[in-house]
Amino acid sequence: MPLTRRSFLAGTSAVAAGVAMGPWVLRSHAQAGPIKIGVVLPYSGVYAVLGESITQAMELVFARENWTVAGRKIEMIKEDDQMTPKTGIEKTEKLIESDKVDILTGPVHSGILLGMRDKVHNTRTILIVSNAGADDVSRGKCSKWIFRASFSNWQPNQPMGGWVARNVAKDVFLVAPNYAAGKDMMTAFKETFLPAGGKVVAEDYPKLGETDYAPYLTKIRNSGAKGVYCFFSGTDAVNFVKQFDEFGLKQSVRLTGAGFLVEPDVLPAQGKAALGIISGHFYTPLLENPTNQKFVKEFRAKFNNKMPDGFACQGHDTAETIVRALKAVNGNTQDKARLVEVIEKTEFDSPRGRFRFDPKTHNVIQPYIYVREVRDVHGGLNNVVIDKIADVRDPGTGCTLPA
Amino acid sequence: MTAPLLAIEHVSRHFGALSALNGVSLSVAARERRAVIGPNGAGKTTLFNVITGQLAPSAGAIRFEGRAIVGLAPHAIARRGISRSFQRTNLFPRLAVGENLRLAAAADGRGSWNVLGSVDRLAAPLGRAREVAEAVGLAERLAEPAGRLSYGEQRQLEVGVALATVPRLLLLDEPTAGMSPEETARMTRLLQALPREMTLLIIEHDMDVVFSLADRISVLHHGEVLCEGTPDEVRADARVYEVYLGTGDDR
Amino acid sequence: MTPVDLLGQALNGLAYGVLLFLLSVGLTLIFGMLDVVNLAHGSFYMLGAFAGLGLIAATGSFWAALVLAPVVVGVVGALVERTCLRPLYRRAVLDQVLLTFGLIYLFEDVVKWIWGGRIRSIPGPALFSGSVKIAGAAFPAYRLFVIVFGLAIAVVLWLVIERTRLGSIVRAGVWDAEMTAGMGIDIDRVFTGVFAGGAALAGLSGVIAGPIRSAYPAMGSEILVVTLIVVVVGGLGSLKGSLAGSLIIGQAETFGKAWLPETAMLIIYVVMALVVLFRPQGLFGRPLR
Amino acid sequence: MRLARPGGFVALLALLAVFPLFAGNYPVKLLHEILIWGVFAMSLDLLMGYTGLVSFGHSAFFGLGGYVAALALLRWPGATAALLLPAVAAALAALVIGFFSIRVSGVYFIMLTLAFSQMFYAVAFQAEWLGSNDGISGVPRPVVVGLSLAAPRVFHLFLVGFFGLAGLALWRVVRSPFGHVLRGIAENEGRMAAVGYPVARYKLLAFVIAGTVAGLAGSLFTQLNGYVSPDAFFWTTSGEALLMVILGGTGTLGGAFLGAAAFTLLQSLVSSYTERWMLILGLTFVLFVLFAPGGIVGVLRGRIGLRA
Repeated sequence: MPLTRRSFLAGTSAVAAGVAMGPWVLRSHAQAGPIKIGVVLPYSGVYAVLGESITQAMELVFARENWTVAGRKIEMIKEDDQMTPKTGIEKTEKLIESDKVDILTGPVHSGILLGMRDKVHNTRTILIVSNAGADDVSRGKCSKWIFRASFSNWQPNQPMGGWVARNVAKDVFLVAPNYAAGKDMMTAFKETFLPAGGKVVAEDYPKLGETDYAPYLTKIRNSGAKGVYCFFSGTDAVNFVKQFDEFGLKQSVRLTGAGFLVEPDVLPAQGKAALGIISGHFYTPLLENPTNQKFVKEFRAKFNNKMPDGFACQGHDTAETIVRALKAVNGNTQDKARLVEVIEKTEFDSPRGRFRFDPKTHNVIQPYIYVREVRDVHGGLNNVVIDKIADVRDPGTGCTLPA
Repeated sequence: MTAPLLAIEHVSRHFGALSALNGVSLSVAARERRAVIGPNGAGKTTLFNVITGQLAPSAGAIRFEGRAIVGLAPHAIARRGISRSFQRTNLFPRLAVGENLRLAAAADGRGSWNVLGSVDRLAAPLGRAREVAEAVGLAERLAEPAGRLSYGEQRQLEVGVALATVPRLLLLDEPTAGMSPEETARMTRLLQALPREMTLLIIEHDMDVVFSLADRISVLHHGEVLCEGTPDEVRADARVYEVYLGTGDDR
Repeated sequence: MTPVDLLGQALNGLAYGVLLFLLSVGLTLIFGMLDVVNLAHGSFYMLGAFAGLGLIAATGSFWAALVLAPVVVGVVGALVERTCLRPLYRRAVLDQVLLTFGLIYLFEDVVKWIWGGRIRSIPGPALFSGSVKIAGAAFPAYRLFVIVFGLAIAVVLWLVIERTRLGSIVRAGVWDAEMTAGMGIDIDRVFTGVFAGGAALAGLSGVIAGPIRSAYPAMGSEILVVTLIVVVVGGLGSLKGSLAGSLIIGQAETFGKAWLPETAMLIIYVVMALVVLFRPQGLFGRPLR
Repeated sequence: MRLARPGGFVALLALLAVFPLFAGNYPVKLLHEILIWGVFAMSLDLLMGYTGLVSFGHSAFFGLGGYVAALALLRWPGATAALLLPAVAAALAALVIGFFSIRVSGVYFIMLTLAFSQMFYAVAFQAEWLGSNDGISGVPRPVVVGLSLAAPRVFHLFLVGFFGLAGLALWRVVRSPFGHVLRGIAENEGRMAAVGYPVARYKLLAFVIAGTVAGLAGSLFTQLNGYVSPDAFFWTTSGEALLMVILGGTGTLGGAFLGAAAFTLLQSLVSSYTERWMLILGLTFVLFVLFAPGGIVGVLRGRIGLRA
């Protein structure tokens, strides 16, 4: 027995060096292996570009640390959720049960997030959400074990209501895909839009994945609205923006929306049609804070001159949270409750501003929601900041942590 | 005089401009053996199809045992007691001979709706299938898939399937078509041995079969009944020779 | 709804319907003649869009792509027919379903491999950029071009099928392929030709749709179902039916979106169910049995 | 049909029952998916392989079972909500859809069933009270005869039992007099009518039985994941089930199960290793159709294309 103990003390001395002796030593032994970070994201289909941005930024952050924290290697296990709940849930199960990941991250799809929520909660797996914005996860379905480093759907939209009413138009047509996120975002927008004297001319909810918006655009044209506020992403965003321009609406109606409408994943495909669109988002690569400048520089150097986008920022903050929390517990991932406490207190300078979690909901407090306009600057189409609203935190209605 | 078993009254059937049947009237008494002859294209098979409900008549009425059957689905007409064989072999090729016959024998539906039971317990249809197999000379081939039988055997099974439902009226559409002389002879014996209770309506080109089997003969020509009578009467009718035998139907 | 609004929506529906026609006419002829349920027909549409994208990049001309992309897709179609479908004609419908279902996956991934999963926008021709005023309301010039072009193709197809020897062979083949073969016609080549032609038309619609709907790998499997519905509504194997079905579905979906956006998805299925219930062979299909 | 021989089948069930003792949670989860999809595929095979009805809308019943279970379990987490209601709902839907679809045949039947399932999809995708695109999550597992299925071991045995019963029931059905009538219909529908079978009614009952079993499978799938989404209704769900049946070998219940296993493993494992999983999957199907038309069972029998 003494012999065994001595030899393994020697073997793990590097790890154990900064650690208090006693029970810690034993635990370090159990943890000599790598720290496994599970990633559930879409790597195929239209949304693969989102998964790619998030993953690249995470890799960038981990690479800065040489893929080692507190003497333990970091290992990312990536799974393609194919943007379908069935697969996403199956992959979550694999990562939790088979790979026994220490921390889980992802997904993009809100449905997958809601689908994996109970599994994560019941198995006490720490999940850091790197995109999906379903409000519920910061409300009635919040969990002690779930943090969100991206946004809740409410966040980029609620501040925009008042801003649009004051600066763009009072008569506004609302359009969003017909599903929970779309409706939630429009509701959040109205929270500040109506009190500021705005009037909703009409609202339409085309199906998610609509390819031809002509019937809706015809309605908008004839509604007399002075502005449109919308939420679209991916293919929907490209087609809506292009067709909006095709119908000649840009001359008479101002197009505004949630930031996803004109993120860099869709902006090149939209081209000139996107010029002048005003959107609210927590990030744009043009931000001038030093953290962001460094991030943009490193990201472009590493990934073939690609501009980081909001998704990359989410990936960055997800990984940064993980690195800082792991350092704080000295690589001990066994004590989950402690790890949760540490993550809750994690605070750092993110490309988007000062990053911290709301202890009430475990959702990120957006340092700013930036009001951005698409302009042709810096050699291409970019979202230029024209205004900002500080400290946007989700109301967290119905969330009682620790749950 | 008792009512006929099958009464066909002024039945017509048109396909577009073509009329395959043109006001055909025909009645068959119970226990009778009636042959329908006529050159190709005379409308014989169409007549069968109209009787058994595969085709709806364009006009006219058909009564079986005094009840109208026009408009009933084929299965409902079969249930009334009319069964038929087909000119083109029409079997269940991947099912065994015994199963071909058993399915037909169980078509009255009793037991066939049983979703969880075993086929082996259906004693009556199984017995009937063996009986018919014996009658059509396929008792040795019960387990063979129907598709693997020789052509002659398939023709025998074709008649067997029609027989297995125990019809009161049996319609046979050229049962000996394409058979060798020996096979034809065997088929003729088989048909002669059928019980008299089973009324027979048979389309046949082989005159030897017709004359050795039929009590009466109807001659169809251009969708109309040209004449009708005993074999001797028909044999003596000059018109028949003209349209049918005389014009040298070349088969 | 004002008259201007009505007109605008009708034009929207017409542009969409014409697109559906180009897609469905190939499918319906393949159905009618080869008896093949070609689930990969949407993939040809997708391939057309991406081939167009590549050709525009290479030639710098939308018009060159409009001519060449269908040729490329037609060749792919011919290859598929020769290598994969030919051995299956005498097999069950099911095998063709499985095969063409497999092809959907295959084509989608190959395209992703070459072009990546990103949504690509296809630049429309400069000639038809912007919008024109119709009865005082702006309507995209490109969509007007689509309407005119699609209807012109319909007329050409009608002439080819009704007035040429090739057309009469195809018409005969739709009714009874076996009989046509008996007439001493090399039915194999006709089959390949029809399949390749159908694929080329789907490719053409992909190029046409590109400037409106963008190009992305899943676009083919998304459009497939509505194309199948058009074919069933119009009647298998019928050119007239394909046109009628396309225009009906195009208008039904457009006005559905305009008036009842939240149930718009249902409308086309309801139209189809009604047609199949009351006229199972479709509007212009040959009667069943 | 080796799998369906009573002795072999019992041995298989026993093996499945003790599987978690030797395997990790993830393989067990995959096994659960295979069991549920296996039942779903077998129910489709009753139509495809035994009745000759190629339905492209079987997902309607799978999804309906899943949604009814989700809605019901959120209120009353018991056996009624988990089994009875989904089964009844699926049976009723199958009765209505079947009544209309069976009037047409061939390609029209494929299209009509497809359209019906897409209608369900459209409703689920757009209805807010069904969670639209996000579906319904947080569905609890039921308590059945005093046992909570939330316990993994209990749920595992419940699933194995369900698979065993469903497999046995379908096996009995295809061997019953009714099943033989179905085979006759698949072989030669016209002759079946000519000897006196009301073919449409037999087809309808087959459609209802298959739909009911598919509904139960859908309910179990919801219970497995605690979640249901409109994807369950989408036509590709029907397409995948068709592939499973054909991959395994049409007209052999054991083949449908093997096909489900092969498909699930292929999709899960390949997609963990390469982003090119769609290509590999597609290629597999194409090669299977061209070179192994009898499916896995056909290959196992060594007599490709010849079914007993």
